[in-house]
Amino acid sequence: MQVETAGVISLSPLGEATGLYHLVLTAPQIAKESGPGQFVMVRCADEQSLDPLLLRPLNIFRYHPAAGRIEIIFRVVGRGTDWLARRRPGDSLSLLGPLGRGFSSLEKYHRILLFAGGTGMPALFGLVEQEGKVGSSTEHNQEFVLLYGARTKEELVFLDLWQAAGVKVLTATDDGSAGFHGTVTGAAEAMRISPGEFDFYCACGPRPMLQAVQELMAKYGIPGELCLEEAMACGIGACMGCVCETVHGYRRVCTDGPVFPAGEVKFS
Amino acid sequence: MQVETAGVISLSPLGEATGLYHLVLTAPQIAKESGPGQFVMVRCADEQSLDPLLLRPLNIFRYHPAAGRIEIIFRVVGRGTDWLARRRPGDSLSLLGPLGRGFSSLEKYHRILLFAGGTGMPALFGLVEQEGKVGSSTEHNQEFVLLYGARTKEELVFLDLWQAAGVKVLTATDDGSAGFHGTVTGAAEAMRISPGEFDFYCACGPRPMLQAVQELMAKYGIPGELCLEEAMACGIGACMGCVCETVHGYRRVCTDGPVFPAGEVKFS
Amino acid sequence: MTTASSLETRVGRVTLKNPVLVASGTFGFAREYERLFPISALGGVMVTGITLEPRAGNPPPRLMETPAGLLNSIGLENPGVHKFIEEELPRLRDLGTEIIVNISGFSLDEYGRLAEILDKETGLAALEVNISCPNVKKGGMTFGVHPESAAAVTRMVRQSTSLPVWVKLSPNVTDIVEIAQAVVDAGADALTLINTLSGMAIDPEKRRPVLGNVFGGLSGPAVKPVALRMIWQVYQAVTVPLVGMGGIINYRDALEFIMAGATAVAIGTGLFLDPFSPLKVIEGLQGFLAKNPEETIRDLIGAAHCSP
Amino acid sequence: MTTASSLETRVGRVTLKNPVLVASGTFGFAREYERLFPISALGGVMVTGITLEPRAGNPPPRLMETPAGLLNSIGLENPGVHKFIEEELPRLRDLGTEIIVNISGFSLDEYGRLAEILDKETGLAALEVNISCPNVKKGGMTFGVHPESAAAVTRMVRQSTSLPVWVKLSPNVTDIVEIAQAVVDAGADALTLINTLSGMAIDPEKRRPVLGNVFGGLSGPAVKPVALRMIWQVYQAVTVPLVGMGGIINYRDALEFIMAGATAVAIGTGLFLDPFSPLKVIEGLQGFLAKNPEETIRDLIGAAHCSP
Ligand SMILES: Cc1cc2nc3c(=O)[nH]c(=O)nc-3n(C[C@H](O)[C@H](O)[C@H](O)COP(=O)(O)OP(=O)(O)OC[C@H]3O[C@@H](n4cnc5c(N)ncnc54)[C@H](O)[C@@H]3O)c2cc1C
Ligand SMILES: Cc1cc2nc3c(=O)[nH]c(=O)nc-3n(C[C@H](O)[C@H](O)[C@H](O)COP(=O)(O)OP(=O)(O)OC[C@H]3O[C@@H](n4cnc5c(N)ncnc54)[C@H](O)[C@@H]3O)c2cc1C
Ligand SMILES: Cc1cc2nc3c(=O)[nH]c(=O)nc-3n(C[C@H](O)[C@H](O)[C@H](O)COP(=O)(O)O)c2cc1C
Ligand SMILES: Cc1cc2nc3c(=O)[nH]c(=O)nc-3n(C[C@H](O)[C@H](O)[C@H](O)COP(=O)(O)O)c2cc1C
Ligand code: FES
Ligand code: FES
Repeated sequence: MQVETAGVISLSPLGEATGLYHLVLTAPQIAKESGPGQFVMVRCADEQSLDPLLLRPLNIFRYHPAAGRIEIIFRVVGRGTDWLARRRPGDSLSLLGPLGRGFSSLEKYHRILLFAGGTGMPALFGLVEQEGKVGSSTEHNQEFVLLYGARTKEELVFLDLWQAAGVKVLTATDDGSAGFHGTVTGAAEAMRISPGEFDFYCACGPRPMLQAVQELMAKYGIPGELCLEEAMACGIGACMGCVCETVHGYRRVCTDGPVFPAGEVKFS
Repeated sequence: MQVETAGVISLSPLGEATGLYHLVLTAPQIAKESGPGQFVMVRCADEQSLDPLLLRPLNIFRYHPAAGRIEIIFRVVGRGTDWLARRRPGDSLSLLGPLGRGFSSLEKYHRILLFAGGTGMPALFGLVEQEGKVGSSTEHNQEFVLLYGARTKEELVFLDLWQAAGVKVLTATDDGSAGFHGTVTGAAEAMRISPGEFDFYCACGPRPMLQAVQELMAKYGIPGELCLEEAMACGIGACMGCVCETVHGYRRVCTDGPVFPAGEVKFS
Repeated sequence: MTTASSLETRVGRVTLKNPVLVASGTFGFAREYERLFPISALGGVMVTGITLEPRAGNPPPRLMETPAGLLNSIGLENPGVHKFIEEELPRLRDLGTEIIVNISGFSLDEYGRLAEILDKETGLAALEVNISCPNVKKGGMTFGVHPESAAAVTRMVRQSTSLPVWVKLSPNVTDIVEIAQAVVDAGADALTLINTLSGMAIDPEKRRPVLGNVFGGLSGPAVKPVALRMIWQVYQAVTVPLVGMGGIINYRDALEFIMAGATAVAIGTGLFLDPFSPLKVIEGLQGFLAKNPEETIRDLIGAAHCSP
Repeated sequence: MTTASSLETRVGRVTLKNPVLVASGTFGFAREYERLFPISALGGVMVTGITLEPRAGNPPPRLMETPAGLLNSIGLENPGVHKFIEEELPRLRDLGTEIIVNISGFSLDEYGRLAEILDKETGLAALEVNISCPNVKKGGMTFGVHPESAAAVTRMVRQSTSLPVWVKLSPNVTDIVEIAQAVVDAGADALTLINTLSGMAIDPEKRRPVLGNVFGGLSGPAVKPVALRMIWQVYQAVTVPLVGMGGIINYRDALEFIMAGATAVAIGTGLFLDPFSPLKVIEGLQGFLAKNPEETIRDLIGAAHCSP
């Protein structure tokens, strides 16, 4: 974990009116230390401006330790991400990271189901890419199936990258414009998963999706991990601001998470 | 007076380390209504950012009613002007203006002394350019002498423009790097003005300079006008925030001024 | 369907065409903003604080921008009630919106006389009683910070006029609810809140306070969380309508105040960052209501208090 | 010449190598920031609020960013004083900076017992008494908003420890000077101020308060003008040293507090926008002092009170 001044290499909108952007940064230190499911905090304001005040947490989509780069996918939802979307190549950004307890090693699992909802997708890609880490999916003889949900077809981004990584991709959209017409859990039910077909799952997306995924997978008896979001201030575990309720009491999403074993997080 | 969305045509730094910038904007409505000594209020923050909060008052350096353009010279002193200095051609700015009671008509005067200090200079140029207004200096057979002071040579900008407008320019610098080594009032004293040599003066610059100019000109018995600065909120006379003390009591710099007859403003 | 009447709201006896007012002291006597937009578009105008005698106000500098906020120490510069009636009121009456006159006194008597004098005038919707003024007879503590003196001012104004009496609360108090209750018991028809938070700034180069008056009142987005909390608390304690203000910039801010319990809202500092902000807030509220055709603005008042 | 000792300052009996502390609740037990910079660079660490029993804290969401500010409703989540002594204190003692322990009680008794327990420990510079806690025996009003209860807490702690007692004032009061005087008369060695301003936020889509606890404490640059005003007023009324906080981000903010009367300052929310901000403030102060070789930070304390 460190504060690093990152350089913007590229920033590209994804699709027409999705509000999604793809950001590529030089950040050698952070790239070196990153693992799947970790995130960075990014200052999203002019140096002298105090509004917005806080850093914004964003998942690390890809990290390239050798090239000293990281990639981020973000959606413009407010003033911080709006500011970020107006950066240009050559600009610098202040980053704190990598942060959080990411996904556990998947070494011992073979058939893994991934659930991605919207901007939860980037948190999962490190699991199949794992650049610079011990093993890659093929080496371990692992099979991944990604269930990727979004509001509409245009918001399903980087499908090619997932496919190139050897992942079977199933999509779901709220409006039916691509894949299953409905939620990712709807799509999972439609798959009629047979006992033993999957031995683990990882999920990242909005809370209602995570709750539904957790319930469904519990029914099938498949263990897994969930990656959460919560408003953050320090991002490093000091302020106790980002807690979620778990079976062990309140836990900090920024340091005890953002990834929690399925069954621990109490929804509602 | 109106709110107008202006387009940035160009923004250029003036000199190396002066912190001064020259901004050219399309703002047809404001250009049409402007007069010498008037100013605009500029929002200097991202649309969604609330810091800095208030609009920044900046003098209109030149206005071109036919071309629908205005020009501004500003110095980066804080977060608002810092933001402004990072605009690029094609960006838009939100402007309120033209504002204030500018300089009176100089029609009846013939030999006019102008005192400019630092970023007070732009307020005066309209007096000799007066584009689109009834008369120009030559038509009226007027003579202008500009005493232009700054910290150092580099900060004396657009001297050529003044000279091209037929104005005799004398400079003064704090560090002696150009012209008189000292203040504009020092330079004026060094000129040994003879009785009747000038029949009016106009001054714009920092308060201590205006005070010194007013005192000196009073000694010579020359009438004139001073253009003031004060922190502003509304810029249009509603909030009573920008007052200065005058012989008539408190007066609003934004609407009763920024130009006041010499002798009215109480300094100290 | 969202009609104009979806935005109509009632502050006691006063019907407003929409819930968006402009806050006292920030809009002058509407002379200036009139040049930018039709004042009749507003729910109402709260005119600059009027005193019995003309006042020169505080020495400059009177303004200091702070992070997302504004400190002011205007000191109630105004022409006095008589000149106000002569020179401003006739014009204000014809603006096509509700006119609320903000009054400030430095003794109980002054409040009473102001109310009496204004009672004789037509075209006023209500008096807004600024109780954040220093009580010259009681060593300068402001009336608004103690329930007894706040109630005394309210009673005095109540007795001196048949106009609706809106009392404007100071946020610089330990217990806003206690003050609100005292003032309502004393006869206030509505409460307006919040006035500015007491604050200051120092110039580290000059090593002196920035404001000529040392202290100033903090307004703008910076104070919004405090204002909302007070509206919320007061809404739970009294039944009179509340006019909410403090940092409202856009329609979402206005919604927060309304859902916390405000019947109407006022914009002050927001005007300085965009003179059209009141009109944009009105539009924004209309847009929000348009999403749910059954609903009017009145249905949203205090909506955040009930569980979903 | 500016030497390290130009920055040395004394809060009563406690000598700080520089006037820059980190504020309670924002720095945990220094475990996390330790990974980013050497804690020994700081003037001191005010550790997270400790209670007698472990506390789970308030339900989430606990944070909401506001314009130039932050609302939090952590609710004093902490492991309790015994676990604190066992698991955190040994490490804290060795950090090479002054350790100030922030204590919170829900009854007078609890404050007394906390002070007694901590009195037996070595390596503590002072106790910081958070009097902004609800008094469970008195229907939940916080101790810090009335002079009597604030004084009672101070006396209780004073009697229970020989450590320096710093009392942390709540800004949610009508008259901060009255509280400050009561607390000093009751034996406080220093005052720290301000704690957070009570505030809230509403989510207009959900039509519900954002924070799980409805109300939260506002901190950050938004509150700086209020904090400065209170330091200024208290400095004029009492002679004990003041530790100033509330919205300090850079060295110029720190200078404002020092010139208003603070002997030292603390940074809380500023850490969240730049974890290195305390170090940058220290550097900035050093740079400011370097301009005038005769001057030390001690010469600047209260400097804005005297005319130039
Ligand atoms: C660990 C973590 C990883 C994340 N990774 C990504 C990512 O890879 N890509 C991405 O696009 N987003 C990600 N987010 C969400 C992202 O942090 C928020 O969208 C961002 O902070 C919003 O900032 P803003 O200033 O644009 O919006 P604001 O102006 O702060 O808020 C605008 C709207 O967004 C909502 N919002 C604010 N904060 C959050 C939040 N933390 N989560 C969800 N909604 C929020 C607000 O309620 C409001 O409705 C992540 C969040 C966390 C906690
Ligand atoms: C009528 C008028 C016309 C002006 N015309 C010009 C112009 O043509 N060119 C130009 O460069 N500047 C001009 N100014 C000054 C300009 O408005 C300020 O420099 C600007 O507002 C500073 O904004 P900021 O956010 O960059 O600085 P801030 O962050 O607000 O402040 C930085 C520093 O500047 C000082 N400052 C803030 N406001 C003012 C002010 N109004 N006057 C002087 N110092 C201030 C502060 O005290 C602080 O020390 C004019 C001011 C007025 C009132
Ligand atoms: C420049 C200025 C002048 C003000 N003058 C008055 C006044 O005369 N009387 C009054 O009751 N409130 C006055 N106020 C307070 C505002 O009416 C309002 O209560 C406060 O500013 C909070 O709202 P805002 O954040 O939208 O500005 C003034 C505020 C400002 C900024
Ligand atoms: C997340 C958070 C937690 C806090 N916890 C405590 C606490 O436990 N005890 C306490 O006395 N103050 C607590 N405070 C208040 C701060 O110590 C400080 O007084 C306040 O935030 C103002 O300073 P700032 O604006 O620099 O943050 C907390 C503040 C924040 C933001
Ligand atoms: S954000 Fe501070 S503990 Fe998680
Ligand atoms: S800035 Fe409002 S009256 Fe001049």
